[in-house]
Amino acid sequence: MKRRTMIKTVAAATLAGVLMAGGAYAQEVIKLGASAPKSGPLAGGAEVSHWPAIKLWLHDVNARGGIDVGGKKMPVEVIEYDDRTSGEEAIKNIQRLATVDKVDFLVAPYATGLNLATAPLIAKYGYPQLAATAVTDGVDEFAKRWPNSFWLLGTSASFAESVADVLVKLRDKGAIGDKVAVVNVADAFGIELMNAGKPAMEAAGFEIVYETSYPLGQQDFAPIISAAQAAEPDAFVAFSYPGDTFGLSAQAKIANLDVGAFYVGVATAFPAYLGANGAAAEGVLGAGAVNPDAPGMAEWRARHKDVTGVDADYWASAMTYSSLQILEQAINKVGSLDKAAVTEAIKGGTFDTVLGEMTLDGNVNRKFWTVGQWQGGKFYGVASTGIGGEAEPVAKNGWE
Amino acid sequence: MTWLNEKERRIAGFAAIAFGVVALLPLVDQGYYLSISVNIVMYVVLCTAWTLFSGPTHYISLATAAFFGIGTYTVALGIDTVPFPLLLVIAALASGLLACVVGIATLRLSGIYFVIFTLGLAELVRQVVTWLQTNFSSSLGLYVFTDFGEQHIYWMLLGLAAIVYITGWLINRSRLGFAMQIIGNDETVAKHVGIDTARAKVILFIISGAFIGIVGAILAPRFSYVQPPSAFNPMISFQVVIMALLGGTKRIWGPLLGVIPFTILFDQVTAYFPNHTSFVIGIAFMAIVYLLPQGVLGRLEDLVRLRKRFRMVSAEEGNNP
Amino acid sequence: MSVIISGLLLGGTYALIAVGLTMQYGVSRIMNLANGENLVFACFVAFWLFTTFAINPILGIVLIVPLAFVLNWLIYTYAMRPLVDRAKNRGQLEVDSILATFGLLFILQGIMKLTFGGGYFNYNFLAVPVTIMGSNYGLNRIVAFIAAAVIAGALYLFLNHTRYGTAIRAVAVDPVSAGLVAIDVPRASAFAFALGGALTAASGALLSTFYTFNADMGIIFTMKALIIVIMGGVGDVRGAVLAALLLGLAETAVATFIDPGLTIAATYALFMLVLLFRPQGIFGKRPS
Amino acid sequence: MSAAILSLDHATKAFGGLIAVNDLSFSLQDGELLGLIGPNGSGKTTVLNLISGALKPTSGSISLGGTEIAGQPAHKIARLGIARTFQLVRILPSLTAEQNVVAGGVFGHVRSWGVEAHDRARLLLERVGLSGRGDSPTSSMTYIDQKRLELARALAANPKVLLLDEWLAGLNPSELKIGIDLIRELRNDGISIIMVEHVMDAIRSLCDRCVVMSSGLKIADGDVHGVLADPEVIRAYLGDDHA
Repeated sequence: MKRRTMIKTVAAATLAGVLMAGGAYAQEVIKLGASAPKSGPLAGGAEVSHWPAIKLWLHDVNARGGIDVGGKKMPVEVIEYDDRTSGEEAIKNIQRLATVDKVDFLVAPYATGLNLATAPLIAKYGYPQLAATAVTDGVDEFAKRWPNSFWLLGTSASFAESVADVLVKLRDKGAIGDKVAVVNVADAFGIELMNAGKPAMEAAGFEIVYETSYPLGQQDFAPIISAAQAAEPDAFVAFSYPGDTFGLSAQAKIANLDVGAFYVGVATAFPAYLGANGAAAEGVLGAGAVNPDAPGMAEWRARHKDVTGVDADYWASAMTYSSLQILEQAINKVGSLDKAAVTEAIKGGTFDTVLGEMTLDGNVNRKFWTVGQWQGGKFYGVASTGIGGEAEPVAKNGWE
Repeated sequence: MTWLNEKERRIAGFAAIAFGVVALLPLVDQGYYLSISVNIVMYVVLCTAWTLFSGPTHYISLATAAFFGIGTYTVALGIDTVPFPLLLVIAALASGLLACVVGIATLRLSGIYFVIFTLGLAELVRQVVTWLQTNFSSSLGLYVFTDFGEQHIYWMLLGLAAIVYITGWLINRSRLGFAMQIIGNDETVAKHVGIDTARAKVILFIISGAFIGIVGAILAPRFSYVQPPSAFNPMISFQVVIMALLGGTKRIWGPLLGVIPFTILFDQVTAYFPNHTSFVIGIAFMAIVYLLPQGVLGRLEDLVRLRKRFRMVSAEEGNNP
Repeated sequence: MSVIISGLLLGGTYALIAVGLTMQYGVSRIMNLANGENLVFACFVAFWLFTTFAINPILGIVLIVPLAFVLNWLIYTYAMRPLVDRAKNRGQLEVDSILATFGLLFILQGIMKLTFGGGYFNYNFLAVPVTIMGSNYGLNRIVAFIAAAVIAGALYLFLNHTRYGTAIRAVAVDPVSAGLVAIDVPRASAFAFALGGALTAASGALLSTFYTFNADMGIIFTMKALIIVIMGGVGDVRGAVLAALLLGLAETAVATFIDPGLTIAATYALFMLVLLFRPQGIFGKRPS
Repeated sequence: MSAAILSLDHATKAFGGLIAVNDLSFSLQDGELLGLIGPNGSGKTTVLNLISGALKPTSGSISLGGTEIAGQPAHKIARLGIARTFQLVRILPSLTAEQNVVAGGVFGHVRSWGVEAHDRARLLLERVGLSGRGDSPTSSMTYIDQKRLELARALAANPKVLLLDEWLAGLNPSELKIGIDLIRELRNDGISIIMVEHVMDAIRSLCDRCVVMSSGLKIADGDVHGVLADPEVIRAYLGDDHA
């Protein structure tokens, strides 16, 4: 089977009918290209936040009969490639999608590095690139460099500064004192967050009592947690990636790290985090968030589970889905598949997404969730850059 | 040129024409076919450079990712301040230096230690680079913005490929190449006819490593964003070994026979089975190992030998009245 | 003190990872690059048994080990034997086995991906703190450490105090001479490979109780295992265990006293030192 | 008598507890053909390995024309002018006969390369009786021819000292005669030779002098006929009963 498409039964039947009707029309199907990791180090994350969201959106849009393009409903077909978490492979995939498969639009690749690696090429072909899983401080520079690129998930600086804000809130409530232990994964993400987070915390009057970085792929966190514990912090902050997020949490629980605030980075918002830590997840702070009680969100999450068989995470899943909603609405508004016109429409428009109303000011989403917290089995946003509807952060109360 | 015989001159002519034709590709296609060709030429250079060392010595080096990453990082660090050609030279020197140190330390040991050590070398260098950057600079990722398009990278790689082939050919007719041939036959004899085997191996390892470093440097502008996991990706090391062995390492053009089918195969598998890539590649791989034990080159030489024998037999039969 | 205990616990884990490979590489001469996949596969099976049938992983080992033994026996007989038979010398076999097991690595990875997907997995088992001298350690790690000691001890006794074990050691030292004294070398090799695979699987089941794993992680374990096996001396159980403990202690000490960012560097520095001063491994005999 | 070109002074080699060469001293005069004999396992090949650098002596000194070479790597010793053949003949199988000989000269103490080296190789092949066989593949050669080839390779280095390790072993009587004549010619050309040999006829007819070893020790050193009549030597070879 070439190009495993994700068209669901109903849509497939419709499509078959349309195709059989003959090639009188130049085009009946919108071809969407997707290149992201299905193997390699980042496959784990993409399997949670990226691929299922695309699958759900495709199901939803084709259930409606497709995208309304100038009054005609056109079903969507997705051509998927595995980039094996490698830049070379991703570039080749984009080339193939653009020149061999001649897709109409692209789903942006997964994660910061791969989005940046492919950006010059995507710009060359003029596709709008709605990067839903990249967090970097370069957003404005990149938006200027590649005017077709859009940056939705936010900047590391805001993520890190929000951590300081949440800690201040908790201190004001008397949940924690001034002593903070900060660790970070030695990867672009971890370092950018550390560089922004440390001064922000110091500026807010916190004292960094323990600080270290550890390499990507670290599996043993006992030394880090015990060293942190020895410094007797009131709060523990880790700018971490999925594997280490789980590892640090498990170790903190075993060591019974007694802190009033426990923050870990990427993957805290994954449903698997709750699964792994159970009751101990309660009160854990993490990077990114959504508002699970926002209108439509609960229904969307239920549908996600229904259609894809897995739970959506509480962060990037919804953003990936939203990026496709933006694309759909822009195509709809333009009424054609003209890439330049659609890109322009994305620039100026306001869009209705599962995350609420979204505008891209200078190609950048300025309103995004930065910190979330597990409260009663859901991951609530406790800090954002002005979305509204934040939950109040609560103190971490033990590991039982 | 008197130091080329008739046959060599003919081969050189053909090679020059072939290079010329291949270099025209970007004028025909700037899209997917150019992209996959960049990958092919990149692996051709990597595998040929790898074979320069590993072919005669039979040492399996998994350090490719380390040299490649050093090249990439050299460019990423210097692109804003140093002219690109100079960066290529620095990349070659830096990876050559690493090869020298590693070679001196490990090449006197038997093959298997070398395999394991080089396997870890990329990880080690990656961690040291990460650690240095974490502690002495503000960010880990580096941006490489240049005006190079795919076609420029393609041409640079082609040029490098030509240099690698010429170097390999020069080595083969030099004392060093002859020494390597003897070492490959019998290392004890090699020592007793006066060959400093350790030194010869280290020199070749340095040459091989330097070329791999240059490839990394040339490729850096292709990734706008360079960070340690992508620059020191261990998969590169493995793929190089596999493609080179698949092609055959007895001759300098052997790897070419592995790289082209393998890259196309990998690519087709990714295209046709995006969700089963690992599985299909695994099967393809095992099949290659069992069906082509001497590599494509070995199989090809078998065929040539068979044909020759067939011709001789039929000629003899023809002579019979 | 806590550094020493943590280091030993980590070393115990490493020992688990490495004993299987030391059998496979030391006796059967197969440098099995798919060793890590074998281990992760067992993680998945243990996970599946635990989450679907509520079978606890310690009990799960009883199911996993025979299964892995048979599977590895089949792999050796059908995939590796042809390579052993056609190899003219040890170097040739090394190259071929690297290539073949590299293919195997992908196949196993592909099967895991098809069955479980590429996401992260973990579950809670014995994740309760145990206090030793004022510091807390995970009970699952302590269990794994004890299991490592039991497994290594049993293996050592088997190899050194039974007839068949002696035969296997003979094959490890010199397959040709072993054949001359009426040892069935192919059978002993297959047995060692299968046993190694089964031990690796048992380690996987134990490791799954405290590691977060996904289908792509195998190579990390393979690398560690290879380093330990070489450091310890190929085919030497005592050496592998000692090297594992040494590595565990060194990594923990470096992470605690110097910088967690330099643990891999420490690993390789140690590896290099061993190579330079005792290239035959910690217990290995110098070839004359 | 001319000066010693090679001398061993209290050379000792121990493998763990086993002492293979025990406090051995002797010297080779310039232009001399010295036989090194002794029962199996007495340490003769080890002595050649010590001289050629394949093994490092545990203690003692070895000097070539006044230069200390004990413990030097084999390639350096080769470059100083010591060439050898091996007990079990070692041919470079993927090279032609001529290339095999060239290999001996390229890296030795007289470094020839290119056309000159090939010319020399052809001359040497002719000299050992392989004229016109330069392009033949070595794998199809007979045992004596492989031995001749190995000798030609050693001569290509234009050595000051030639070490022959049972070069005559395994030859049939007619081949043996050719072999003995060949060595005699070399000796007449003034090459200093140490030959380890079991073929006593060859020793008697070729050697000026003999060193006899037993269990790593030197038990006799001197004129061939005198040495072979020495009771201790007979005892070493044949056991106590015959003494």
